[in-house]
Amino acid sequence: MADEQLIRERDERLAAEALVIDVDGFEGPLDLLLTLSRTQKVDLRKISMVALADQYLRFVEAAKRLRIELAADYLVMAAWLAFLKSRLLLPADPAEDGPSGEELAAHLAYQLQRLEAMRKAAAKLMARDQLGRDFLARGLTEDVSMKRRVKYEASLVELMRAYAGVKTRDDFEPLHFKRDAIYTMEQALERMKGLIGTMLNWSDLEEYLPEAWRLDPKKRRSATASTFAASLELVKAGTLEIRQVESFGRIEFKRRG
Amino acid sequence: MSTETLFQAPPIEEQQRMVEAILFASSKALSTAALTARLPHGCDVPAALRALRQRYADRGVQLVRSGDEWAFRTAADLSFLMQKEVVETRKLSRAAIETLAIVAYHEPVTRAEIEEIRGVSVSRGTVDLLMELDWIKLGRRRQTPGRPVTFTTTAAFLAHFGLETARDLPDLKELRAAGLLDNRPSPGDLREGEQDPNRNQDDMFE
Amino acid sequence: MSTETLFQAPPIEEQQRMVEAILFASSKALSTAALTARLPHGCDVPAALRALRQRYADRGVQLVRSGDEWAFRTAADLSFLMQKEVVETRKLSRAAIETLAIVAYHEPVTRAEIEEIRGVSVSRGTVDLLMELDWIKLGRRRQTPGRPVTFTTTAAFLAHFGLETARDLPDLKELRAAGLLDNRPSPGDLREGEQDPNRNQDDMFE
Repeated sequence: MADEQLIRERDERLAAEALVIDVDGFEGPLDLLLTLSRTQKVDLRKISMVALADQYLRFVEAAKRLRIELAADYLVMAAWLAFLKSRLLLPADPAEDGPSGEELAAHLAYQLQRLEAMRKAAAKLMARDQLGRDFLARGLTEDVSMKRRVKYEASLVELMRAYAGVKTRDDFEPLHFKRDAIYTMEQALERMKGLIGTMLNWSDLEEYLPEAWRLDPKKRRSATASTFAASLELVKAGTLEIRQVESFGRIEFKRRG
Repeated sequence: MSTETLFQAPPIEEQQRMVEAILFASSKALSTAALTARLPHGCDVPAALRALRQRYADRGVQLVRSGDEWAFRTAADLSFLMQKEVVETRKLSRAAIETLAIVAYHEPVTRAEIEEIRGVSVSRGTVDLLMELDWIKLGRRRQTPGRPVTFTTTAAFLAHFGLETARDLPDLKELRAAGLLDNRPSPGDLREGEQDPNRNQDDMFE
Repeated sequence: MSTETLFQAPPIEEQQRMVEAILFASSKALSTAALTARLPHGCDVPAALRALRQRYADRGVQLVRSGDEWAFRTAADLSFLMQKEVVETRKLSRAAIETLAIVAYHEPVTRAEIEEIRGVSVSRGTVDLLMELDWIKLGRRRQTPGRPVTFTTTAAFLAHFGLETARDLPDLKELRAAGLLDNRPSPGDLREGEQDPNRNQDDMFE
């Protein structure tokens, strides 16, 4: 008796390992459960959920032993089945909320039946005569070209791809100001205020650009704009005079009074 | 008969010849509307189609219908002669085949429902591929929280598998009678833990 | 009858069906020899061709012979029906499809908004083309300074793309889930993309 028990367990373990080695062949825990349930050789409606849960847990055990990494959803299913099994075996606790073990088991059985039904339906669908294989469309189409008309074509997939493309450009190139190349007006104003005492004669705006901002054209442009804006600010405040002798000429300023 | 038109429609026999010519020249199935648009005013396209279908019923070429579209196709019993014309098509993955079947039997169906049935997330590219094959298309959004998009099959799907209407899917009646096409929600919310984090929660139990 | 063969040739009527199907599916005219090679042993191809030619004599398609090759062709008197079929299909330029997509997703949308989303100016030709195709139309003016015109999609747009409403279009999250948003450009690629010669080409086309 004990031997028989041992032999049966060994066989099941071997079967589980055979499955484990092929774990990549499964499309998720439900698929695996469906495969395991076939070994019970009964109608899916009569399947023993406790036995199925045991089979599944042994599978996960065997995978662990063989150090095969299972995706998280297989482990979640294992935990859920362990929970289901305990609900099915233990007497119902009237204080506990939620569906009964039987309800949960019935739903799982339904899911398995439904998956199997879809598998069979898919197989029957693919076994049908198919266009281009079993029956054929006209090979020699006659599109007499007399009147040429250009027709623009675009498919929905292309449309959605285009939108996705545009939006991805947005997502992955956020509006980035290259902060390091921007000399703010506040900075310029600060600097000008410090230097205002020295502006006794007309002098070129360019002379007041900070040293580090003169070479790189981008930095220079930003510094020039901010310095000019800051100087206007100071003109408005009445502390500076500004002039430009000719169009595009040099901008000069000096301290007022 | 009752409506008087400015132009006399061609005789019935002539209308049939015209429909025959147009459908013969096209490799794609054409809708009744498209045919009507190309025929002279006043033609009774459905009647012509019925007559033609009858006429070709046991010929080597047959007039087949898929959805509202019509096309001539070689008779399926002669497929053994056609090897030369057959174009080798890409083999679909199991995931794609199952997803297609689920859309066909459950349409309109959301992505979350497909995942619920298969017990695994729909891999990237599967839906994309089926849409590119023009076998599935977007349906109306589901009027549930999150308004998820739905998928349905196309006329090209029906045409490819030689189905007249979606009602002709294999075993449809049996599956429906067995309740296997119901949208049965899972009891309680215990299995929510299994959800793919990307999945829209609202889609789950519609 | 006279020749005894190991296998019985199919009945005459069946031979006609076979020739009919093969000629229908073939992409070119076929010689008697080629047909004979594809039929079961013992078939009388010339007889089948004669019978078929007779059968189709006053139909919309006819079995015609040129040299020793045979093919189905539209009856000459119906060739006028074929003229509408003549279309040269051209792909929409990238600029056009992007603009169309933006209108579909953001309608009603102004030209300035389209440009802001695309990050490129929208040429007049693009908008004109889309309006000519009857895929976009002018909407109400926006009640903002300048009262800019807006663009919306048309019923023809929905019909062409098989949508019931533009609101059925999947959003970004759904596009990503469908695998349509896979190719995330890295920041490096983006700069390249900006100088993508195709892109400029597309914009030039307008």
